[in-house]
Amino acid sequence: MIRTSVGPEAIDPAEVLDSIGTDEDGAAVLFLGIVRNHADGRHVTGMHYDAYVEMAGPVLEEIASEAAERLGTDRLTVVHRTGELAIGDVSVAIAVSSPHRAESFEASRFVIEEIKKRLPVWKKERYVNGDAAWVEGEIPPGSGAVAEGRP
Amino acid sequence: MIRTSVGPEAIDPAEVLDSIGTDEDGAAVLFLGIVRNHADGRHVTGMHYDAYVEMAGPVLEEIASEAAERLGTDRLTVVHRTGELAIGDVSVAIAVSSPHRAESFEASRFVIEEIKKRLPVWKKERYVNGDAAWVEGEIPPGSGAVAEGRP
Amino acid sequence: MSLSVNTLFFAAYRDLLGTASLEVEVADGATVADLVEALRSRGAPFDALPAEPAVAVNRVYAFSDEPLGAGDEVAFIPPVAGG
Amino acid sequence: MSLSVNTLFFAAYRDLLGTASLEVEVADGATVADLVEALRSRGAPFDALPAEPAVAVNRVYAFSDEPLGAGDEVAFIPPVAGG
Repeated sequence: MIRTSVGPEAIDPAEVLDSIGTDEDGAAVLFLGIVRNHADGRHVTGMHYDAYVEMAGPVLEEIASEAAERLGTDRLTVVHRTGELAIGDVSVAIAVSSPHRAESFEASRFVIEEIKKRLPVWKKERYVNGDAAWVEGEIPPGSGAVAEGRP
Repeated sequence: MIRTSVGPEAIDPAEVLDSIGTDEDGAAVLFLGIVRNHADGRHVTGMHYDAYVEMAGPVLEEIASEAAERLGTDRLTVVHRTGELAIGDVSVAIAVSSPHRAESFEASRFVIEEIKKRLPVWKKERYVNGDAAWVEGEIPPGSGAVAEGRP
Repeated sequence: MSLSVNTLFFAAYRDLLGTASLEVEVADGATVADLVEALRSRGAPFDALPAEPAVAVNRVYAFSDEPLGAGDEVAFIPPVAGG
Repeated sequence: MSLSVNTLFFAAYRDLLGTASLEVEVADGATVADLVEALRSRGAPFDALPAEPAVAVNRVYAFSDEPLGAGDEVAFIPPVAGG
């Protein structure tokens, strides 16, 4: 079963891990994104995650479904947190299991790369001196300027 | 700190995960190898892991150290279980954290691939009909027939 | 004839405009590009929005030539940075 | 002159021979290959061991031309299947 959620509740990695796995699965991969204390050489003291929650939910479901279809497993849970996070807090958790290991590794990697490309979520870093700045992001595909090669 | 162990104690994934991570790390990957209920189309009911423990310990340390050196992180824990395992039991757990995600994914993948190539561990599958068979393995490099291209 | 759409602003765009949402009137048949132009022509701080920002119409990413309908939810999406 | 080494057998090799270890005498200057040949020449079930098995000498993988010393631990390593 594919499970996704976007919200302010703290993420419990053990709980996310427990949500996947069947008797047919010989491999599981858990990926955690964690708030770290540095970025581009600056000391970071915390992070605020903003999200377009009404859209981020469906986009995260879409990403998870694409991963499931590509890699042939539906044992996949993806949770993305919003709000005020401290250093060491988990911002995103991706758990996947599959009969063989390659699919779990690839599904996990696919989901985090796609999150970074197109999940409508933003983060503001807070620095030691009290400054804060939105982290530079990526322009999501399929939006904005009309693409030359668009179907 | 690099931690490795080979032994009969049950593996607690949450504990392995808790052993890594520092304030500088923005990513963590946990890989679990799990006993699954099928292999090559046969229904498997359990697995016995045999190990040359006195050698497997140092080889696992060596693998972990190589991963740490290649990927530039020393937050790495690898645990391999031995003895009698049931379906769903964790046979191997690899946890790694690093500032950025690529290194955690690659270190984790490197460790499991190298375990399969050279850790002196063997497994015997038990089948529904009571049969059991050693799983076909890989010939470790640097052993046996003298290689043409050996230095 | 005109129609009304509900625009949403997130993250840096919300900070820029000092608002999270705005009801905007556009001409019948207007596209996303027309809406962006209408907003930018209001002057500061709206003119600091990109000429071709990423947008989502009714929670789906849309190109700038997407036609708008009455009551559409049009979100201005700064470059995303999840994970 | 001869020397004694301690051979170890794991997994399928242990099942084959019905033993996990064996003290073996080999000639001074003998290599891994000589030890393997000495064992295989004992006949069944030893002759079912591969002619060039993977081995570890004192817990380090070794090629078949590795010379042996008194008291060496020589493990016969079936293809490994960890993970």
